[in-house]
This record gives sequence, C-alpha cells and structure tokens, in this order.
Amino acid sequence: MGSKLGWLKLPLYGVLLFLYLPIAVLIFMSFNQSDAPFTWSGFSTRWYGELLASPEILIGFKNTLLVAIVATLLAVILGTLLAVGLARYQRSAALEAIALTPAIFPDLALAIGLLTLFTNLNYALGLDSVIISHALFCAAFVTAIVRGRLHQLDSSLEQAAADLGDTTVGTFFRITLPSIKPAVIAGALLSFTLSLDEFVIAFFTNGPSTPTLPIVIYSMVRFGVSPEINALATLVLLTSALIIIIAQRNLKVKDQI
Amino acid sequence: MRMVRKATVGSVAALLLIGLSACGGAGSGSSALDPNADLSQQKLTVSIWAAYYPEDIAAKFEEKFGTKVTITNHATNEEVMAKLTAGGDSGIDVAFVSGQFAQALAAQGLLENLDKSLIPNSSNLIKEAEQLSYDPGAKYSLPYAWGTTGICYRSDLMKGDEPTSWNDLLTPKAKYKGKVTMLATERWLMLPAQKALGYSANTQDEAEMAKVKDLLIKAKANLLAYDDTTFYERLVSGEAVMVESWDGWCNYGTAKNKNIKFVVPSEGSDLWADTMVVLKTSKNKEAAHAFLNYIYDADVHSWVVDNILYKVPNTAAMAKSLPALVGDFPNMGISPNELLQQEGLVDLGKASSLYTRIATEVTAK
Amino acid sequence: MSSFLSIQNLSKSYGHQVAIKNLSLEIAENEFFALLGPSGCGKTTLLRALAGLESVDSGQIKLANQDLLPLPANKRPVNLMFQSYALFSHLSVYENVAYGLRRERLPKDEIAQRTDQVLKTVALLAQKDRSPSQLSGGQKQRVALARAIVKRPKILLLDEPLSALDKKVRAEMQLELKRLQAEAGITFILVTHDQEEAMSIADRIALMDQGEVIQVATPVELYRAPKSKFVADFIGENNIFAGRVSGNSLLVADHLLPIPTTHLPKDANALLVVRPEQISLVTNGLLSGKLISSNFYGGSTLLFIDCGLGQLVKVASSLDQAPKVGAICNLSWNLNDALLLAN
Amino acid sequence: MAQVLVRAERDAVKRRALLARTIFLLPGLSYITIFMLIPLGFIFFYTFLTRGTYGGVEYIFTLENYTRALDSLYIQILIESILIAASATLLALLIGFPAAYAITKLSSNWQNIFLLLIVLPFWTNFLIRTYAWIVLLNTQGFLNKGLINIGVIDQPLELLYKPGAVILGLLYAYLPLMILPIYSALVRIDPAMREAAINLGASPAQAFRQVTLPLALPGVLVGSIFVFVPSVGNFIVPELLGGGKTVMVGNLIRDQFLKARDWPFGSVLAICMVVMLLLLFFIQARVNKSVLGEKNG
Repeated sequence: MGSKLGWLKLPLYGVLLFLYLPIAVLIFMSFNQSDAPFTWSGFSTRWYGELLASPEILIGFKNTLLVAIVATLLAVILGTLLAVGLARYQRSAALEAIALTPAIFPDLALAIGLLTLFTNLNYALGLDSVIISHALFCAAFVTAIVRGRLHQLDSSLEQAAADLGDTTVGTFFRITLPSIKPAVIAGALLSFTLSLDEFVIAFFTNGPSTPTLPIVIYSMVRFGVSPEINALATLVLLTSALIIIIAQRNLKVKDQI
Repeated sequence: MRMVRKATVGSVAALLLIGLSACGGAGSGSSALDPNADLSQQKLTVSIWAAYYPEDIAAKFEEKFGTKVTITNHATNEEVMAKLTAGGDSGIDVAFVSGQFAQALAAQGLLENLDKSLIPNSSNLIKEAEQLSYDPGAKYSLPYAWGTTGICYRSDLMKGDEPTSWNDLLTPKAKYKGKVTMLATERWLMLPAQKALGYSANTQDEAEMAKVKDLLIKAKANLLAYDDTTFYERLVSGEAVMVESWDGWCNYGTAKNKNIKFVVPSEGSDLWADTMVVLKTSKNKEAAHAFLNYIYDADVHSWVVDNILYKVPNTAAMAKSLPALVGDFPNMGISPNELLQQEGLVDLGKASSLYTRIATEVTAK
Repeated sequence: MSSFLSIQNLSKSYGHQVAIKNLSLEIAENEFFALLGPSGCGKTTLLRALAGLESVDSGQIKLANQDLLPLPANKRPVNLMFQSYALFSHLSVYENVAYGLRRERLPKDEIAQRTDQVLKTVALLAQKDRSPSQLSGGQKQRVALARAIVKRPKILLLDEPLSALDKKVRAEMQLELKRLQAEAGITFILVTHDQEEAMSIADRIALMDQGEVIQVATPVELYRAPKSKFVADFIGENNIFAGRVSGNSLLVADHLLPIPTTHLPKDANALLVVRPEQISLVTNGLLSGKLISSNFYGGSTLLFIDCGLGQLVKVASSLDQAPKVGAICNLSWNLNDALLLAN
Repeated sequence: MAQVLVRAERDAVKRRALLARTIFLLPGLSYITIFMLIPLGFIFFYTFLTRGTYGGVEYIFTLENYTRALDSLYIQILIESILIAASATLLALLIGFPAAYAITKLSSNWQNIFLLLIVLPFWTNFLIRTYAWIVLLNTQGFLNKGLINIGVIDQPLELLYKPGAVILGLLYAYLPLMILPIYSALVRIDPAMREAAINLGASPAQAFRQVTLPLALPGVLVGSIFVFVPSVGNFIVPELLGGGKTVMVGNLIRDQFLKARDWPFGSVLAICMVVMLLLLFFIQARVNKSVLGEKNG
C-alpha cells in the first residue's frame, strides 16, 4: 500500500471514516434487540427474521432491482448513442444542453410533468412507466460520462475506419465502442446507483400496486426507520461489496472513471 | 439542427392538444350502482397511510367477497392528492385522506357520492359525526378515525409546569427551550397560534394571519424542530419534553412511557377526521362500497381502536374497545360532544397559497 | 583539467534492483558530455539524481566543488530537459519559458527581455502566445530547450531530447544543440541510447552498462580503441573474432589470423577487433569467402562474407566496387589497424 | 461526366453523414423530446394558468405566477439555498481534493479498492443513511451519550436541526461525486510537469499551486457541479437533518406542488431553477474550455 502517503493519509482515511460512520450505525442497529433507535439492548438477528417475514419490503426491493437494471440498460443504449452522435457527428452546444437537462431538472417538477403526460396519454401507470422515467435522467448521466471520454479520444480513429470502407454501424461496434467501454461501464454503474435510490419520480410515475423500495421506506419513515430496513440495507451493502470485489478482480475499474 | 427544430415544434402542437383534454368535467354525481354486482369479478386498489390498517385486511376482504385487494401506501395527504388530481385515472379506487382534502377532491368532481344503501353498517356512524364541516351529511366521505390536536408531554420531566394552554407550547419556560416540537403540516403548524390568539383555524383574514405569523416566528426560537412523524419517539427518548401532537399519536408515546400525557389546551383545538372516499374514475364502485361497509363492521373498526389507539366515529366499535383502553389512554375517552366543540378544518380554497406562504416564511426565517 | 562536476562512488538501487553501482565520473566545464548505453543501464537515473529528482543511496556529487546532494531539487543550478518535454499545457509558450525566471523573482523587464531573446535564438518568437498543444514536435522540443537554458544553469541535462523527432529534423537539432552549447557556454550532459547522435555531437562520451561506467573517452578514441567487447560491439559496426593465441596469430575456427605483437600467453583466449572499413578487397589476402549479401547505406555499402569463421565478416566498400552476391572475395587488412583484447 | 461523378460522390458522403446522424442522434433525442420536452412543455404551460380554488388547474391565462416569484421571501430562500449548497460544495472540495490526490499516489490496485470503497455507500438507501446521522448526532444520540459517559460534556450538544446539519447531510450525500471527477483529472496529469516546475526552481508547494491545481481545475469544476446541482434541489436532507427549520428551493417547489397544490406557481419556481442551473452549466463549460486550451472538440 502507498506508504509514501505521509500526511495525505489524514484526508484519505478521514473521508472513509466519514462515509462509513453512518453505515456502521446502520449495521450496528440492525442487530439491536429492541427497535428503540437510541438504546442498545442486546444482540439479536431478530430483524433479519422480520425482514424475511415482511413481504412489502422484499417486493419493494425486487421491484427496485428490476427498475434499476432495465432502466440502466435503456439508459446505456440511448445515452451512449447520443454521446457518440454529439461527439462525432453533430457538434452543437444547444443539443448538449438539452441532453444534460434531464439530469439537472428538479425531480419533483419532472415527476409531475411525466405524470401529466402519462395520464393524458391514459397510459396505465406501473413499473414500466417508472423504468421509462428513470431511463430518461440516467441516460443524461451516461451521455455526460461517455461524452467526456470521447472528448479525450482522437476522433481520427473513426475517420480512419470509415476511410477503410467500414460502415457507420461497423465503425461504432468495432472501433468506437471498444475504446469507450470503460466509460460506458462507469455510466451504467452510476445509472444503476441513481435509479436504486430514486424516490420522487418513482412515487409519481408508479402504479398503485408496484411500489419500489424507496417508496416503501419513505412511507414507513413515519415511525422512524424500522430496523428491518437497517437489516435490508446491511444485506444490500454486503452483497454489493461482494459483487464489486469479484468484478474488480477482472474488470479494471480504475481507468474507467 | 434542422431535424431537432422540427421535433420541438411538433411537440408543442401536440402538447396544446393534450393539455386541453386534461380538464375533466366539474361537479359530482353518482351513476346508478348495481347492488348485486359480482364482487369477485372486481378488484380494489386502496391508498392509505402505512401501518394504519389491519395487516390482513386485504386477505380477509378477499376471503369474504372474492375481490382482489391491493393496498398501496402514501406518507402524507399531499402526495396522494397530487396523484388523484393529476387528471386521468390514477388507478386508485378507495383513498384515505383527511376531511379538508376530501372536500377539495369533491369540489373538483373527482369523488363518487356514496350510495348508503350499499353501506348498511354506516348505521354505526355516530350521529354527531354525520354533520362534519368538510362534508355535511357525509355525502361523499365516511370518517375512518377522528380526534383532536393538543400537547403531548412528559409529565415526569415537566413536574409543576404541566401545559394547559397553547402558550405553554409557543412560549415555553427557559429550561424547556430546545425541547419542544411543533407539527410541520401547514394547517396544524398554524393551529396553536390561531387558537392562542383566539382566531378560527380556517380564518382567511390576512391581518389575523399576519399576527399568527409573528407569533409563530417568535415561537420558532424555542423549537427543537418541526416534526410530524417521529415526535413521540423524541418524548420517549427524552430529546423533547413537549410536542404538538394528534391525540391518537400521543398514545404511541404513552404506550412506551406511562408519564407521557395528552392535554387539549384551554383555548380549544381542531376536530380532524381521516376519511374514506371512492374515486369517480374507479371501475369497481360496488366493491369500494363493500370495502367501506366492511370497515364499518364493529369488529374490523374496533381493530383500529385497539391497535392504532385512535377514536373512531363508530358507536358499536367504540363500545366494544373503549372500556379496556380508556384507563391507559385517557384521550380515547374524549366524547363525541367534546370533539364537536373543536373546530373542523375545511379546505381554504384560494387562501391555501396564503397559508403556504406564511408557513414558508415561518420555517425559512 | 580541473573537474567542474565530480561524481564519486555514487550508488542507487530500487529495492533489490541496482540502478547505479558505485559510479565515479569527472566532467569538465563547458564540456558537451554524453551518457551512452542500452536502455536500463542507469543513465537516466544518474541524470535525474544530478537534477535532484531521484535520491541516492550513497556517494557524493560536487559541482564547482560545492556539494550538490544537500541542495533540494529546486535550488540546484542544474536544469533538465525532459524526454517528454513536459511543457505546461495550461500556459502559453512565453509563460512556459518565463516560468523559471519568475521563480527567481527577477525584475519584470529582465524576464521579458531574456525570454524574448531565448525564443529568438530557437526561432519561436512568432509562436510565443500559442499553447503547447498547437506546436509541432520540433517546435515543442525547442521550447523545452529554451525553457531550460533561459535560466543560464551551470549544467544543462538533456534526457534523450531528440528521440521523438524524425531523422531530418533530428540532424538539424543536433547541429543546433552543438551551436547553442558553444554560444551559451553551459556544460551539457546528454543522455541517449543512439550512438550516432552521441558520436556526432559529444566532446566526450561515457559508455554505461548495468549501472557502471565501462569507458569514458572521446568519440574517436571510443571508436578506435574500445576497452572491452561490450564497447567494441556497441560502438559502430565491428568484426570481433574470438579465438586462441598461437604465436603471432589467432586460431579462429581452424583459420590462423595474423595479430599485432602481444604479451598475451600462448593459447590465451583473445578477441581480434577489425573495423569493416579497415578490411579491403584484394586479389589474394588473409581470408576468402562467398559474398552472402550487401546492404546499401547511402555513403557506403556493407558486405557480408562467409569465410567459414562461424560468423559473417563485415566489409565496408563503395557501391561501384561492390561485387555481385555469390562472388568469391579475398580480404586483407593492415595489421596495426586491428586490435587484440583479452577475453 | 466528371461533374456528375463528383456530385454523385458528394451526395453519397452527404447521405452517409445524414444516416450517421439519424442512427446516433434520433433515438436519444426523440426519447428526450417525448419524455422531457413534452413534460417540460406541460410545466411551462402550467406557469401561465391559475390555480383552481380547490387545487388542480384552471385555464385562465395569467402572468401573476411570475410576478409572485419575484417576492423577496422566495429570493431570500433561493439565496439561502445557494449559500447552503455552495458551502456543502466547498467543504466537499476541501475534503475531496486531498483525498482524491492521495488516491492517485497509491499503487494501481489500491487505487481501485479505494475508489470502490468511496462509491459503495451509494448503494445503501439514501434515506436510511441520512437517518443514521440522526441516530448518531441528536441530543440522545450515540455521540452525545458517549461524550457524556466519558465526562467530556455534561449537557448534550445540540448538533442537529440547524443549517450546519443540513450542510453536513448534503456533504455526506454527494462527497463521492466530487472525489471521482477530481481523481480522473489528477490521474491524467503528466507527472513530469510537476518535476519540470521543481527543476525550474519552484518549491513543491509552488509546483502544486501552479501546475497540479490548474490542471485539475476541470475535474474540480465538474465535481462542484455534480455536488451543487443536487444539493440545491434536495428536500429530504433539510427535512430530516434540518428539522424542517431550514427551507431550500427543493422544499419550496415541493410545498407549492403538494401542500399548496399550486401547480402553476410550483412550475414557475421549477423553471427558474432549471434556467439557473443551465446558466451555471454554460459558465462551467466556458471556464473549462479556456483552461484546457484548444483541445480537439
């Protein structure tokens, strides 16, 4: 490990301590016997049992995963194509601003706008309308990240491929895509993260019978966070850490960002 | 660039077209309901606050009537109102909203007038609860639970200073500074100051509201926080000693700590009611009426009293559950008459923006 | 000559990989000195150690008999021109060159005067407000050079400055470096792996291998009198015949080749070193064999002749004299042109 | 004959370019047109309507919503939100930059691990993570209990329900979004430049200030936008950690849409915020371009 960090160790470990202090509290509270948030009354895995016995949290979690995955796929396709289009074929600041607006549009106003659109098209609200909405702002982030990467890459690669008789689509798959693969992965990771946590748009564009986890948690927060949710958060944290460690082994994350 | 310009022009035209169709017809009316419709063919979507109903109500109802019931949660009135008023079919058949919001929905012609013949159990409805200010005659809503707002406090931590007036909350003694919370939801944020100054909780007089604002701004200095969710938890933990609270909710604190008591301040308070309404856009109105009727069954409604510690305007249910509870939870014993002396909240119409603006100004100061 | 820069018993290693092994070297003032050697021989590490960008494990460096090692990198009267030029991409050409003078807190007009003057010498005054990303390779190289010499350091270190340039521009730049060194009166230390570059512009060359100096000499001496097989092999094209001494000739794969008088005992292993241009084609000579191939190098042609010695003999000849491939040639060379080395 | 050939060839090129544009631009742009421009159109359409007496919308054209937006109360809230978001962004920069700089100094394997450690907290639910701060910091929380037990203090510290707590919450929520762009800018700087500066007489501190910092500026700008934009619009942190006593633009818009059920006025505030953020984006892009010099595209 970089022993030559010297005083730089302070900010680095300081940041990690800061980020993980609440997480530690979460994990700690998930093993608390009683549900009183401020008093520790003995170790127990009671809440993990209760978690498995509370269907709406698990269903909510399943819905959230489904939305996050499909929305990320859609966002990656749309976002990457748009980024390449803006970088290589149609340079215009106005279009780039439009491509970014979904990411900075206040989510409540976007939610109300989307809700009005869906109701006017009398499109039955459900998980699909949430997926469509999430893909919208996730694509904006993918476009931003992939566009940033294309900005540094030498654009003559594509011209060379075209010159050698490759079709537009062929060039994209054989030349452009491989060179931006790390950025696309980074974009996908970010989209997945954002969709996983999104509450406002999900609440307004969702059907009545398919709540996502953030909605379930938000409606339950009336009585303070019940420990089952801490238990779920702990499980989510551990599984995602595992997935990352495995993925990190073979996928060089470092040069994607 | 040309291609994009074409697309945006196209969308604006489409928008105007769609926009116009969004305004639904005004006025409420009721289409004739078929009393012996086959409820097993119908399905119900009910939007209600979390943990505010028997866990198994959906399963039990389906068992009894064969109707597939989906329960969805909303955290506040405002959120479900936004969904219901966005135009088109929200997919919700029955919604649980506070009285003044039911009034607003009815005024926008979104509610189905209730066909009492399909709700025989409504005979259990306490007479006094039939003429509530937001829906005199219970034409489009049935109260699910009702009560009043007051001060919930730690009698052990406030020995000798037990609160009796709203001013005890608004201008607490120095040693209680920073240990007081008030409700964040607008109408109940204003309530203590309105009552302390002797005004109506539905006042639309700007001069009065200006004085209410000043009093609230002065009170803010002593506040720990505005909180309408976890305030009773603060009493249990001792973070707060006195909180503005709905009567039922204070009982959650009392259940955890006997010293937590509730008082209706001398200047009077409000009469709130959480109601059940049926949406005009619902395609399962008969099942909806059956659901309301099912809630008003003495056993089901008394579940609410026993488990949520709320008073319900159902004579049979109260008679069944009250005696066991009134000892531990005195505010369950507030009689319907006493409740009726409090002021019912009604929708403010145009003045809503005034209230919101004042609430913003108070919290932003 | 009084030594201007004296390096004594310098060593430096990264973990267990030794970069500089107990190296000593003396360099005179105003000398154009070259550090030559294959990549990984430690020449760049030595250069960076002089600049203070690498720490050393032991040893001493004195510049004008002032101890250099205690001085921090930014206080040493030494400037380094980086192989990658390392121009500041966020500053203009003018600001790049003026950067060093600003650190010396010189008066404004002196900075302006000296910066413009050095930009004129490298013919880049017209590009002074451009950003480095808009310059050609040659121009970038000249800015990097200007930036280093404008501070008039006692020693200018150049880390393979011409490697990124094409042949023609590189030749021009070699001449320019020579001119600038003479004109500016600064001691240049050039690091390169290109022996032709070192031979053509350096006053003296230190040939390095695996962290040690093998031989320090003028280019001609190095070419004519290589101290070891490594030097002979590294500098220019060479024929090196390995064999055993017998009388006044060397037994190489059952051929007896005449050798200059030597004190080496009988049957000692020795190397006979003969330059291709010292071998001439004769009617009958010391060796004969079939011409395998001939490579045209512009000025001269290099012939490869198989004389059954286990290695091809390289002979330099002019194009018109070169025989056809496959022809039998007789080779001879003047005895005192060759060199005998112990092996 | 020659011109015909030339024109045919030019048309082919033009057709190819149009084809490329359609393949790449059409999917993304049409999606954005349908699902953002039209909803944005609705919101914009609402700004000219009046609020129904009981909520909903009445089709009476008015500009009153815009004049109301100029009310000093809302301007004051906007300024306060900008100050809070800006201080969270500044703190994120002061903590994030050294951390990002430290990561670039590690071996490539450790760089991976630390980057993942920074992103990982994002995958637990944001609401619970923010809530955990309450369990930590409120008067009965772990911190206060701990400090009282070891006798450092006798009265619990009142840390929450102040603007400071809101800044802490926003900093906690978006710090990783500051670290990642700065890291990627720093890791791309040619280390030789720093050595060149030192060789030219700059002290390590001067070299950092005059070489490393300017070149990391684009990363800093992107990171600051990534922290500032969501912070201004956030309404959960002011509610949970600010105790409802701090009102930011996010709360304002939410209150208009939900509490006052005044969609027209809420729409005006939303549009103003979008315009402000787009302006910010252009300023950032402009500064970025001038710092990076005329890089391609």
